Amino acid sequence: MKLLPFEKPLGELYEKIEQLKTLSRESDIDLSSEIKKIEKRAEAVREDIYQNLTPSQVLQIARHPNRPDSLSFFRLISEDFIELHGDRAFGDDPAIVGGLGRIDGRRVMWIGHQKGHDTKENIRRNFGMPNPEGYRKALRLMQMANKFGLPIVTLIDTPGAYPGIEAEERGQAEAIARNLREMMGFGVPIVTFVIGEGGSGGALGIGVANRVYMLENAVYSVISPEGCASILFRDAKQADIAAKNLKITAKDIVGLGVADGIIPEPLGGAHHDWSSVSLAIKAQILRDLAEMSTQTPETLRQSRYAKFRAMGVFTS
Amino acid sequence: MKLLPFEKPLGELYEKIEQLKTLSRESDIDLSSEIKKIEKRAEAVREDIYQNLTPSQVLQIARHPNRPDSLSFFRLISEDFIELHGDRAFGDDPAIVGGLGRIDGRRVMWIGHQKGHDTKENIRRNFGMPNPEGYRKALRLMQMANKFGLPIVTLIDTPGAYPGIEAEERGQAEAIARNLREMMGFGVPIVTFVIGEGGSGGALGIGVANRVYMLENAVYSVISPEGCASILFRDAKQADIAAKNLKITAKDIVGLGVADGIIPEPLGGAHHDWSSVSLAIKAQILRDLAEMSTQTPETLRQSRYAKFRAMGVFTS
Amino acid sequence: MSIIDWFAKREKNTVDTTEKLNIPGHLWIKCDHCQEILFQKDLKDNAHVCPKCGFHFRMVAMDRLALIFDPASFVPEDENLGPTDFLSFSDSESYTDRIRKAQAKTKRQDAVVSGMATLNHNPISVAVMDFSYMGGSMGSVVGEKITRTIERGLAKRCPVVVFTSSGGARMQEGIMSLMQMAKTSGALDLLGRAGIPYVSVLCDPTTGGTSASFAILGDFNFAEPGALISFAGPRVIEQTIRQKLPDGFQRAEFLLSHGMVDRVVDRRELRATLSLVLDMVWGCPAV
Amino acid sequence: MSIIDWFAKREKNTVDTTEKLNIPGHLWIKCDHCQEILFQKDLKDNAHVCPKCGFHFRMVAMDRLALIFDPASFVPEDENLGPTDFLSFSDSESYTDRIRKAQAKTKRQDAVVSGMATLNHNPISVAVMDFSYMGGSMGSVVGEKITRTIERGLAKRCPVVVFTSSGGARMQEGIMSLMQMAKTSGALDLLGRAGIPYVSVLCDPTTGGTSASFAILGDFNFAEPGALISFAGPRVIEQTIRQKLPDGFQRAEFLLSHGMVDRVVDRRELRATLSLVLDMVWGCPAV
Ligand SMILES: [Zn+2]
Ligand SMILES: [Zn+2]
Repeated sequence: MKLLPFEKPLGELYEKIEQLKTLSRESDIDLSSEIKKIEKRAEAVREDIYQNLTPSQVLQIARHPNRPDSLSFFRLISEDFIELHGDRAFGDDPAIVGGLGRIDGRRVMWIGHQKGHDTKENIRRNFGMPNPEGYRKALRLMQMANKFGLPIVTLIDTPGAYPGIEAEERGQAEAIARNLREMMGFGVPIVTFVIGEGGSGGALGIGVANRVYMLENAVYSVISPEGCASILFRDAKQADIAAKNLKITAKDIVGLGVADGIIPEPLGGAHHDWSSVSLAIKAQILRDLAEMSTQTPETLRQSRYAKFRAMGVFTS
Repeated sequence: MKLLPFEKPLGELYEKIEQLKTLSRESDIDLSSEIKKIEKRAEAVREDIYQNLTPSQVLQIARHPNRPDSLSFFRLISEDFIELHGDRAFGDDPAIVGGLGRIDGRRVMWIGHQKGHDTKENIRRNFGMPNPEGYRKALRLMQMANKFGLPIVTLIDTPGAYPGIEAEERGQAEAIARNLREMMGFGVPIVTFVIGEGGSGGALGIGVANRVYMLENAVYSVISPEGCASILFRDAKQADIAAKNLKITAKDIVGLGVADGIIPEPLGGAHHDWSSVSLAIKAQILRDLAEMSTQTPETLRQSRYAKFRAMGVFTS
Repeated sequence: MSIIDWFAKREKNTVDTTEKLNIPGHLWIKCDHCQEILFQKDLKDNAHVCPKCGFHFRMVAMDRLALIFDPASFVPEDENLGPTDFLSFSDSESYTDRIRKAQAKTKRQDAVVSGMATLNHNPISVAVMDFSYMGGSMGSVVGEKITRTIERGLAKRCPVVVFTSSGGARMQEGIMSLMQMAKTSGALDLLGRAGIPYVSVLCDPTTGGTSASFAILGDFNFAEPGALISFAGPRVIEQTIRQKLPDGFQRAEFLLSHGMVDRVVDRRELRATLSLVLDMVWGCPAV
Repeated sequence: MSIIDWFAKREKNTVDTTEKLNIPGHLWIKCDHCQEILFQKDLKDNAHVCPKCGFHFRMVAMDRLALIFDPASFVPEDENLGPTDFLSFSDSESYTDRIRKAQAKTKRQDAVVSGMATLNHNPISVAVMDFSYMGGSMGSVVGEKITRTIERGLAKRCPVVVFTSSGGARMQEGIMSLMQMAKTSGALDLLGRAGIPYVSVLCDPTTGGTSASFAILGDFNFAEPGALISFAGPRVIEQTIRQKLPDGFQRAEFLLSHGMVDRVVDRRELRATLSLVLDMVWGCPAV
């Protein structure tokens, strides 16, 4: 498992423990009290690190290559997941995935950004940065869900929509904007989880939901801290400060009323235990779907609009 | 004006008349009785040719380079025509055009295939053979008409949808099929005129209407006679026979119940007098729109379905 | 238009190979794809999929129904609808003669079998096209039977499943064959408004007027591996652009990567896939 | 994200040139495009379009309203809505200071003017973005005023017309600026359901979060000649793909040929074009 830069002190302690254990085994000397001491210290360091994460450290966790991806969540959370492909007009974007699944018997349409866990898969998935046909595939599948009365669950995990020549030619702006408008109009429940990186309009393009949740170490931001720093601070190295000022962490996003709650992760991040996080997400989905299952399409539409309508801070 | 092969005898007579006239003027000899005689003969030949056209001769007229095109008809028939562009996803196909216009005060959405009158324009318009984005532009504009309650008038004039690699990649079949389905569902009146060549699915893709008319020398066919001949007869030169067997002329199409009526053309074809043909089309549109203006969206939908539902000849 | 290609193809081997399946006593067959010599019974037991390379052989309608739906659940409808040569069309042969021969060969009125079947005891309105009848071309009878299949789904409020295999419109019925595209697609507008699911299974080949109407309009489009699916056929395109087409062009996998089909489904998985998605969107549990 | 570009641009000349228009006593101005020196009054009388080359200068909101709508018909609404630094955001400068400066410069609370106007005596709910206020960036106030503009159209059942000019989301309001995309686009869902027309006039530049929400969702999208319209800005794309972009990329004419806008409309024709299409779809005769 890749250690993040700020985890280095912890890594060193773990390494030491391993060394002592090996030594103890090979030389048959009892080092257990020594080991226990370091383990205790490691535990303290661990708590100290993870309970006082800076926003830019959270961002690193959100981007961790071993963090669970959308397709894995679909399969961990739902039975009988079947992926569906294509926008029926141009292509099948590997950076957005979707399909049908059953969560404790409740049928849902899954939609999510898809990153890879290694370079090869990341190249295939364009690092989770969709092209317009990705948003259009998502729209097609959501329209299908709406037609058949199935709730929609979306997982957000993207650095942003892909900024490329062809993406512009094929209407990246149009594809995202259309999704924002159409998602507002669906008569079925929509629940969104930001599972990793929630980057800009490319994230929101599948995020207009009745309920929005942040995973504990996920981030949601109007612009990447690096991008913000290079524009406003004229210095990309100020990304740490930008990450702080932009208020991108789960707590901030919930505090601002943009998300409804936080899905806890194991200490150190979701990549340490995919299944416990899956269970937590699943429980939240089931609670929300149970609650919304009695609501009419019109109520679902209206309450979704009311939710986003209320967002904004201004004086008058 | 380009003379068609079968018009050659007539052309020769006209040339002779011109020669005599020139001679008479230059040499100051009175040849008027001679000229009158040939003129009379020309008139007889003309009637003979045009009142006994073979299907493949009609086809030549339907494809005449000076035949009025969709954009010209839009402007001749309606006031304040304004062209609207783009499918909002990929491109703006010059082979299908559309926009808003007012016909004697009635607002309509125009849609039509667009050919050119010379090589340059024909290349730009791809000889009236649309790509998928053309059908999707047409759909977008028809959806707009449906949203705002405007009748749709479509003009068919295409050898067929373009058979190209990229057209296949972008879903030529899907684009046409979707139009067939969506056009059936619109709650506004739809009137279609086959103004020239009605070639295959590429023609029908904007032709699912409450009323369908053939211009007198227009053709409507499941396959080009040349294509049919090369498949069934294994000999493209048998196109004349195929044209006859396929029953592609206005009279045939009306006889089969696929079109509702014939818009008369001046002797020799619509290219001899664009404005009289425009007036005839305009009158037909106004009659139909007046009739359908009192019908509910549901009635319009149902009667359109009933019309196509009834098409087919079989034993049981 | 694209019908050109299956006519061309018919000259070669694909159809012949499939047709051999129907010749009694013909026990061995060669796989088009891997050249393996197969025992016909093994092939049949494997859903007409080459056990060695996975090549999907064409399948006759009744075999397909037996493979996908509950045993003996299929009840045919509209069997009596038959074609007629209402244009007195004739080329190297009259349409009347062509009909007679196709009927004699297939023991069927026209190129589609339709009716009601059940899938896990849930009713399904189903149609299966038959390529061996005049290249599965769509004339009045095909259009009418497909339309009735859709309308039966509407009337009984049950899902509609269509297996396509067609070279396109039936030229011998002229403009009337073209109009079947509007009729069938229009019926799907009604079905869609009623919120009833429609699954299109695109089998080899699905081209021309069939591909550009009901075949591509599924809520779910599933394609069989390697199936040729196109509007314009390869030969027409090659003639137009005057260059050779890339390998795999217009095959099921190409359609998948270009966003036109939901999945390419191995025939041996098809029953399970259909059961699953119909249960998901319509509630047809596999009890 | 694409806001990067107008920030970069701001360093150069485009904005400066436009801003000079507001400096009293500054009677002459150089055309960015053809380098002609123009008398300011001539430029103003020509709808801020260079009489020599047709270059469209940026225009301040009130001039635009005067140009398009019936004389003195505009009645502002929501003028009192003002931004607040609720994140205590600060970079090289605090957001509070940036707001103060922008307000002092533009004499306006935020980057949009909105209200009711008439066009040929027909009521229109209208909003005009102002690029000179922090690059027309969309924060809470812009989002709220655009949303109220749409809701006013809904309440009064009259067409909605929005003139966009914006570098994208306002970073200083963090996630809240992003959410304005959903809020404004969502309001358009209601307007669309009610069958009320919405016209978006895309002016230079319309990028980022604005382009990917209400700007591109018009029943009619009209763009001013030469306007930069993009999701990702040119600089971001160049950094990503590491190559220079072609001439005219992401300009209005490029958007037209890629199907995103209905027409590129010369500003001097805009009133006539708006009158025509609104009359066509809504019945607002130009009496
Ligand atoms: Zn094989
Ligand atoms: Zn100039």
